[in-house]
Amino acid sequence: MTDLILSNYNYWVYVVLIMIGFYGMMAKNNLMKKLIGMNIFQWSIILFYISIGAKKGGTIPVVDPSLHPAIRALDYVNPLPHVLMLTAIVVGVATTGIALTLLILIYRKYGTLEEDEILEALKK
Amino acid sequence: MMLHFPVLLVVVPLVMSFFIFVFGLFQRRICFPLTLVTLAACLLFAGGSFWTVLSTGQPVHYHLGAWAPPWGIEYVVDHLNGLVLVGLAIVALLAAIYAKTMVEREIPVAKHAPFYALYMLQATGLFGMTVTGDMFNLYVLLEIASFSAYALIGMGEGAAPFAAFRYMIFGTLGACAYLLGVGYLYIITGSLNMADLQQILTPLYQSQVVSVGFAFLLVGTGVKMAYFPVHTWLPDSYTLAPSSVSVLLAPLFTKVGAYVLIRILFTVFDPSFSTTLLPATQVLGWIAVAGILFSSIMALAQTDLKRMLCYLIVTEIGYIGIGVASGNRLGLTGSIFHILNDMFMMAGLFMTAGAIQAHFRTRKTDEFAGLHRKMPVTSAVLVIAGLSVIGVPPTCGFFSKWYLLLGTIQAEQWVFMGTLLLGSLLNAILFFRIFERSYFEPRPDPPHLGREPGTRFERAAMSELVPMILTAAFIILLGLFSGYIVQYSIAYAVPKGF
Amino acid sequence: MTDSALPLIAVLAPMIGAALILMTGTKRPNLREFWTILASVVQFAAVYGMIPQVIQGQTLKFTLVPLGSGVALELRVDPFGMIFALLASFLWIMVSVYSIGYMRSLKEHAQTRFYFCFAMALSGAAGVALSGNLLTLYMFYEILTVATFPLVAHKETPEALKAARKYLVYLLTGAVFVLFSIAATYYLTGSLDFVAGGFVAGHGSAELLRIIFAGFIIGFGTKAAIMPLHEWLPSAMVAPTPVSALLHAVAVVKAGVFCCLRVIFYVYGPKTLNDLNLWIVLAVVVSFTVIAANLFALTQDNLKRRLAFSTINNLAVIILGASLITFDSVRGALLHLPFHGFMKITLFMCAGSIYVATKKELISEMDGIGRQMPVTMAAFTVGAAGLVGIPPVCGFLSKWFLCLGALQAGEILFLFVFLASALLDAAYFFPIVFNAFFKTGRRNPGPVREAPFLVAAPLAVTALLSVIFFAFPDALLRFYSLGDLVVKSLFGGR
Amino acid sequence: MVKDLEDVVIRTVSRILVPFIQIYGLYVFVHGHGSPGGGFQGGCIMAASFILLVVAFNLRESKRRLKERTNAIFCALGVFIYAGTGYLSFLYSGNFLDYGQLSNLFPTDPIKARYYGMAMIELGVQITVMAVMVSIFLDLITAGKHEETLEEDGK
Repeated sequence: MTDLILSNYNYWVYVVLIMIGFYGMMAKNNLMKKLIGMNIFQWSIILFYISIGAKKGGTIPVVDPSLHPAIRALDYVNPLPHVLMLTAIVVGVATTGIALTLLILIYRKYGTLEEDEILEALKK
Repeated sequence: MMLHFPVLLVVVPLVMSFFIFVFGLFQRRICFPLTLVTLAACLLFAGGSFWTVLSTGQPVHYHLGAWAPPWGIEYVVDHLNGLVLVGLAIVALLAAIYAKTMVEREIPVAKHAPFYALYMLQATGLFGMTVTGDMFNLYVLLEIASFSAYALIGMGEGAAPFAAFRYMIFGTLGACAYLLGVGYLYIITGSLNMADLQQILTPLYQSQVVSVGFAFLLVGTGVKMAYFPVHTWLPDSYTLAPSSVSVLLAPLFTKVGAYVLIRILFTVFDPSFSTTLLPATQVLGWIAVAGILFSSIMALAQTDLKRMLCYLIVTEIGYIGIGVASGNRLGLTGSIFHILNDMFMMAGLFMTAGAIQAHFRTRKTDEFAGLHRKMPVTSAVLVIAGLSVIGVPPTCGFFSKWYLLLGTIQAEQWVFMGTLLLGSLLNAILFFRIFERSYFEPRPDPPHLGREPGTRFERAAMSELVPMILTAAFIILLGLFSGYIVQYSIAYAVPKGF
Repeated sequence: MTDSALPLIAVLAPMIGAALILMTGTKRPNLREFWTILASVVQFAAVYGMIPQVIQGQTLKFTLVPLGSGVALELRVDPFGMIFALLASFLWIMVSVYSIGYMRSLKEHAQTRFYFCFAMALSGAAGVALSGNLLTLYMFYEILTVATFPLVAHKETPEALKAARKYLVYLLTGAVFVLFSIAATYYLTGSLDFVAGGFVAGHGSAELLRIIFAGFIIGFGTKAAIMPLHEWLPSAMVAPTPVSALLHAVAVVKAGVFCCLRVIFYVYGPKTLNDLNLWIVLAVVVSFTVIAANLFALTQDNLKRRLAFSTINNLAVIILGASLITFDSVRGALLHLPFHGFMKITLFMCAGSIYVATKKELISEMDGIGRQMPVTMAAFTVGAAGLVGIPPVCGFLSKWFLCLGALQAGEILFLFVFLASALLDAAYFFPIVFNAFFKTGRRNPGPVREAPFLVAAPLAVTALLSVIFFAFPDALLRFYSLGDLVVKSLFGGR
Repeated sequence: MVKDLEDVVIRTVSRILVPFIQIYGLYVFVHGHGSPGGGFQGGCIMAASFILLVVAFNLRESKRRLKERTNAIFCALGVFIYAGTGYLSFLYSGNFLDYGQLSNLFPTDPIKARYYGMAMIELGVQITVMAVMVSIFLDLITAGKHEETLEEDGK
């Protein structure tokens, strides 16, 4: 069991983080905290991707003949997940930007970011 | 040039969205024509690609940057998504024409340019999701479509920003689930290309990683397409969105989601995996049964026309799910055809809802008395689209239901079949209640029209009527020519496993 | 098989007429009514023009659009379809003339909608008659259902709306059953084209075929008002009289019966029906309707409601005749289909004419009316006598064949059903006639004149035709020859 | 909303820092090929220089240096460079973004052409990212009301 956790600790970190994020998104009453939860959720996935691309002792994936005469995949980290996550980060930033804009609009309209108070105001 | 149509479909609206934004700063009036021209071009691109597919019988592959598929991003147009693309392009164009006066009415002048820019971005996302053959690219375009949707919905009335925020929380959850699913598949296969994935995955079907990834993918697309238990974001956000927005989003976004679901179930994974090895389609079917019943009844309970239509979207998605669940050729034909039909049906319905709200100044179905006198064309379109949703021939809604029905019978899924039939009955009650109010309770001047003193009834503009009439015409034409569509396109779109 | 555009014209003429009616609108009522008449005449001419070829044994067809995999939206004219098409299109002319008189004298509202929906309904009826397969049939059947809904709701009173809702709930639910059966049939056989003698034999298990048959009969039977499913028909009497005439005699319930017969003869076929023992079940169910409907009719005081129950009775008689599947009973059913149309439309137009002239709807108020409205009541007498089965009205002829058929089948029980039904018919029709002519009203409401010419003329014509068809059943519309052709195609020449 | 910080040290230091930050942004962009970096990161760093201006001075000062319209044009310009480079390969019947085809246009071999093509793309990305970042920041601090806030400042 300990081996299982230690050998794949990157996955466990991502699972814990994603659960924290999920909890924030679902259980928090404050919309800003929900947004923070959402960000944690997104970033945990990004961490997950990055960790699957990493290799112990690997270097940047630019072929360097001085490292080893023949090209060995082991010497280089897998660049693809990192590249993908670059895009995912952009997406995350855009989503956060829009979320903040919406929050400003909501705050202006209701004077609060507490979900129950907004719902109360909507009922009237 | 025809060679480049698949990529132009995505890049042209993307570039144009920024140009519209910039030009809009200097000359506000240029935004609308630019939008129209771009969407017309997109229709040309979509039609051209689809025509190539139809005439050669082979899918069109497009490799971005000339990188060969497993490494580079690939855009594919085949019989399945070619059809969806053409439908998307037509509805998006009609919705844009319709939006002209609606935007002037609903959106503050200073926001016109950003509105059209977002509109283009939305189109980019939808076209991209449909045309791409790469799992991760699909995620990016899905998010482009999603966050332009959040922003567009946030422009709406009343609690729209709040609804948009809730939509965003749900939508992000869905997108992240999708991303995780892609990650799991990537871990085990090292590939992101759909066709390549299918090849690599086949020997790996016993792996738990594949199953988990598959489940994440389904949850993710389920949220985006408003599949029953995770549909909760839809009614609020689409109801409160501006009419000009809901007329684009409501018909298209969920349908593209449904298309993605079919892609994942039957292209990325082999049909044998989705239907038998892991009986995902069965599960989807039973959920769809619950969803159809639930949302039909919820729709019956609504007095707000637009909210009612929103629940109807969930019902229609349920029908598509049932076709998928039949797990045979006929059912899937019905599902694919229903994706196309539902675009037009929902476009017609949301157009009428918007026009009624704008001119009749109410969305409450109780107050529709005398509607047909004031707005004859709109109510006629409402009737045609409504009959199509109910499934009265010769409208297109009947023919997709016909295939769905045959599919359930072939699969001997009697509960699914009963749900299909019961669902259309519930829809019939829903719509005939509205028809009755609008046609048979005449009052010369409905009281709510006089509510605001000095307001005069303003007739619907030509730019609203023409798209409505065209949509209604499409609803009937799609029905009459369903044979050709099924024979020349959908027959090839159904995967080989059936 | 000969390709011909005539069936298409028969279906499209009313649709184009409806469009023209809608465009003309309320501003020019004369032009609007001209379109109605023109459309009905064109439709009738198109149908009539097909008679010679059909009598010669040709089958005319017109493919609207192919739907792939063996199904197409297709019109195909066979003798059986011709009977219904002739009936519907001919009576439409009568009803058009009549409704112009009726609607104008009562200054009804929303006349444009009325004529529009009427024309659409007739298009649906012609489509049902001429369709070549089940899917096309279903399409026109639905068009007919939907187009009739506004007609039933025409008065826009809460009562009328309620009746319309009831109508719709019943018929759409029925349609759902039909849709299931059609889909199942297609799945089993891979074909939907009508074949004289049926095409389902040998496909699927007996159980499944029985279930599918039940679906068909429940679905189409709702429209044909077979008894537990008849509730909508008497309620729908709130509609204006021309609509009732359309419902009862011309299009709607007749379409239901027509579809039932189509299924019995052209989907299942006599032999399959016999093998599966379905005929006896059907016969017993409709026999119940035959008797019960007449008993209900006895208790009604509203003239139109009484006529409605009489319709339910007669429709069941037609289906009973068909379900006995003998040479003569089928011939009787095929003759009763149009003959009942002529007689019942006479009766309904009489009821409407009384309403136009006196605003009376209850039978108990109609004492002595025969002397004030001689033409109307004479026609009424002819129609009533015909439905009872008294010569020299054509109703005798069809009932004669039906009774013969029951004997031929060796089922004395059903012979008694026919006879008892005739007796009960007499029991509720003759008091009306008797009171109208020989009893003086308690309160004389003053001078009542005969209804306007446009109202009285059509009913006189149909009454006259009812008598002519007794002497010359093959006259004018060739019902007898057509029926003969159908029977021969089903049972082989005798 | 944004108060002026009349602090000489901060103003002077940030005035000195801005060009360095921008040059660093360009450095990150140029070295994107072989080390961590590229257009996106470079763009973010470039944007940071403008954001620093806003923080250290005020909105009006930064507006004077980068007008909103200019910013919007930059935004579209970046996308145009990106897509335009992609379209260039159409001229030689290559696929979208197939920079290898650029060797027909410029006197280089396909591998070098690819290198320059990527640089072009990254340049487009950088410009757009910078413009968008600045505009997101401005929108957020002013809650979407640039003009109104400026008027307040002017009073």
